[in-house]
Amino acid sequence: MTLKELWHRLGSPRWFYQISGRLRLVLGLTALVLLVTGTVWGIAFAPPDYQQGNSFRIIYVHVPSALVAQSAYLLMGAAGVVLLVWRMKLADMVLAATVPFGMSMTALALFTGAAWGKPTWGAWWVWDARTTSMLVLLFLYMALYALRQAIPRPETAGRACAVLAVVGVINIPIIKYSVDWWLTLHQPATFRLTAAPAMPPEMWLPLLVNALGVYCFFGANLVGRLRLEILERERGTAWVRERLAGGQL
Amino acid sequence: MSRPPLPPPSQTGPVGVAGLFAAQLGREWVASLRTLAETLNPLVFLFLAVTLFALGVGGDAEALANQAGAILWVLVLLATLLTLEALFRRDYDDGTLEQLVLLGKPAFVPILAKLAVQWALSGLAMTVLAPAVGMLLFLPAEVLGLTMLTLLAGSPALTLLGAVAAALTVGLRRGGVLLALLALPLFVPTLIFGAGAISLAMAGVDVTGQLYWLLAISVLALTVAPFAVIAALRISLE
Amino acid sequence: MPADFARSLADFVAMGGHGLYVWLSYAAALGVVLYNVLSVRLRERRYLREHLDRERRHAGAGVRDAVHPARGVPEP
Amino acid sequence: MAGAGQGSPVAPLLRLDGLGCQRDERWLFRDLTLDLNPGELLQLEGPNGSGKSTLLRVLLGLYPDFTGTLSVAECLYLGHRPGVSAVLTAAENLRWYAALQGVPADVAGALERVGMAGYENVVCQHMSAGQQRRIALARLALGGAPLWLLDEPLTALDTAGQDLVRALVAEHLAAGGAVVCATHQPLGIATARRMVLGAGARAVPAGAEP
Repeated sequence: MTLKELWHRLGSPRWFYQISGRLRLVLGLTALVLLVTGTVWGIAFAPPDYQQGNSFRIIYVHVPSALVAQSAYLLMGAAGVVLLVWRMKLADMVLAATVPFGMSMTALALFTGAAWGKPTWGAWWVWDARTTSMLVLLFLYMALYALRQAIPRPETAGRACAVLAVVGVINIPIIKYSVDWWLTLHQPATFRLTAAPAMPPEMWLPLLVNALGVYCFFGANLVGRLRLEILERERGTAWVRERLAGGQL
Repeated sequence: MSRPPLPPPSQTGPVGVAGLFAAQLGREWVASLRTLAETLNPLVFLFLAVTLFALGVGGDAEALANQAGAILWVLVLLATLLTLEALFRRDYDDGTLEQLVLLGKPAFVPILAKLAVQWALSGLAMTVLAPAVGMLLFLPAEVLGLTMLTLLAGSPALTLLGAVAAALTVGLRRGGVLLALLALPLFVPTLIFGAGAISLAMAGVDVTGQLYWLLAISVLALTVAPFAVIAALRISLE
Repeated sequence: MPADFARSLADFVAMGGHGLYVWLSYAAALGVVLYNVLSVRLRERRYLREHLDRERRHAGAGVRDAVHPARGVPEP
Repeated sequence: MAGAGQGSPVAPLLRLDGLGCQRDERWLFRDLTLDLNPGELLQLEGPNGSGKSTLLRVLLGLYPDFTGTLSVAECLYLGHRPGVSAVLTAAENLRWYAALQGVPADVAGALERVGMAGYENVVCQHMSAGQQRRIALARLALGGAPLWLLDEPLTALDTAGQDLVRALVAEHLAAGGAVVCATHQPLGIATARRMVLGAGARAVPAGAEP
């Protein structure tokens, strides 16, 4: 299976549907194992931070969700380019499927960032560079979500979201830099949320496990949503009706 | 009985690209002057909003003065947003937008001309009005010049990036709020460097770096936005 | 070697005073994970039900017109 | 987007090969294969919603979801919406179109041709719908493209206006151009090739060859 042939095969949603069943199962199980071990390890076994005490354990949820939220948007930017340049249907589905996941992860990152800020700085919301970038990212997700629902025709909505995703992705680094420059300038003494790698291994190992776990979860969830998009767009075709004859997907 | 076909028009026709740009520029200018009230509404909004701020703060000079730059820049953002709503609306409704996208050879030339007039009547106009607005906000005189520079350097990016959002939402009935949701996140960097430069200048810090950043963002927008606008218009015209 | 406070359950929950924020964060995380998993499962079940209804309608009405399926309201 | 279909005198101005378009899982038209040569008129007929306008928009490259291939010469499009800016005068509109179409701005001649002489400086807002349609027709009279795509050009026109459309089309065909026209009333040109859309139109009933 050369890359070219894979690229060509990805063009047909039916082929993707057939091979994605096992892929979703594998990703889902790895995600479950990784997330459970990472969480239990982080909560119960990792030593408390000498300065912050136990509130730093929120890092094991905050950092992975923030990472996957940003990666999801970059994926959507790439899917947007593929859709606009090569008109591949699967790219449109990836764009549509990633928005709810990315938005929920961004909201989680924001909430856990605030929950971490309260014991650390005494306030639920602080205009710190990281929390602000995350807030702007949430608006970018909401814009994509609202634009897709505002346009009746699915094919047109897909292309419009692709243009917005590409323009958005170009702006993300500029937004991050300008926010970092402006807000860190204002609070130079702010404790940066992600501790520097100076953390001892038994502290950042669970973080790594959780991060890998949340990316696997992203993969499993994305494949699940893609299969649904394929079913909805191929509703009338024979292969869908024959496959569903058994009464399950 | 085949007749010699019509002479195929040259790729850009006798008027050439410059002629096409000039024709579109002239058309937009005349159209804007014909509907002067509608064109000036956003500028009236700017003064209205400043008045609301002053009323809200209670006219206290000191409080207004040290936030004058931020207030001015945020209101310039919102006023630009108002101009963007009408940017493609009228041409979309009467069918000339379709013709512009179809006949423009190359298509980004008339679009650039249209955005140039749009910027002149919003960004540039607000730069010229900045002294008056600054006066209402007790903006310190020594930073007035710099404020106008930041507006001049930053406002093109607002019109260019906002035009992409306007093009995406022109076909929708109630596209107004969606336009704001799409455009404002893209305005964040320009706002940060614009307002930031003014407040730093008040503290006596040198802000040429910030001005270069404003200009860099505008130039980036100038290279990316026209093509994104055309793609978005073709999608909205489907 | 589990951390010192993990010995007694009460201390574990209290988390040295920061318990509220830590457990709130993990509860939110669990909520987001469940939201994503369930929204897919629910949509799958609803799709299956719609599909079976359509099959029954077609079988019942004897109309072999597979090209005109009802276009359901697209869910987000 | 417009492929260079012209060139040698014989080259067709419009070439369709297996063109098909689906909307809501329903074939509007399928396997349309057709060459439209200079001097020919193709009349699209069929009930509302049968895909006449969609076919025109596919030819213009405005509607990307189609199968098959097509190559289209430089073309002018007259859509449902008149394409006349209400705030501008007739002359300003036509000067703008002349620049877009790459032709010298013979405003007086074009207005004369459509019986709107003297209306140069009238703002189109103050004109009737029929007069605005004539301004749109004047744009066609400016020329600049061998292929015309007209979407129901006879609507909102009195009989004199409709005769004007027929005359313009006949003149354009005689000059070696081609026209694709979606219409309910036939244009009354003997050599017209007709295509009826609706219920997935297939082959093109060949009209009388010129």
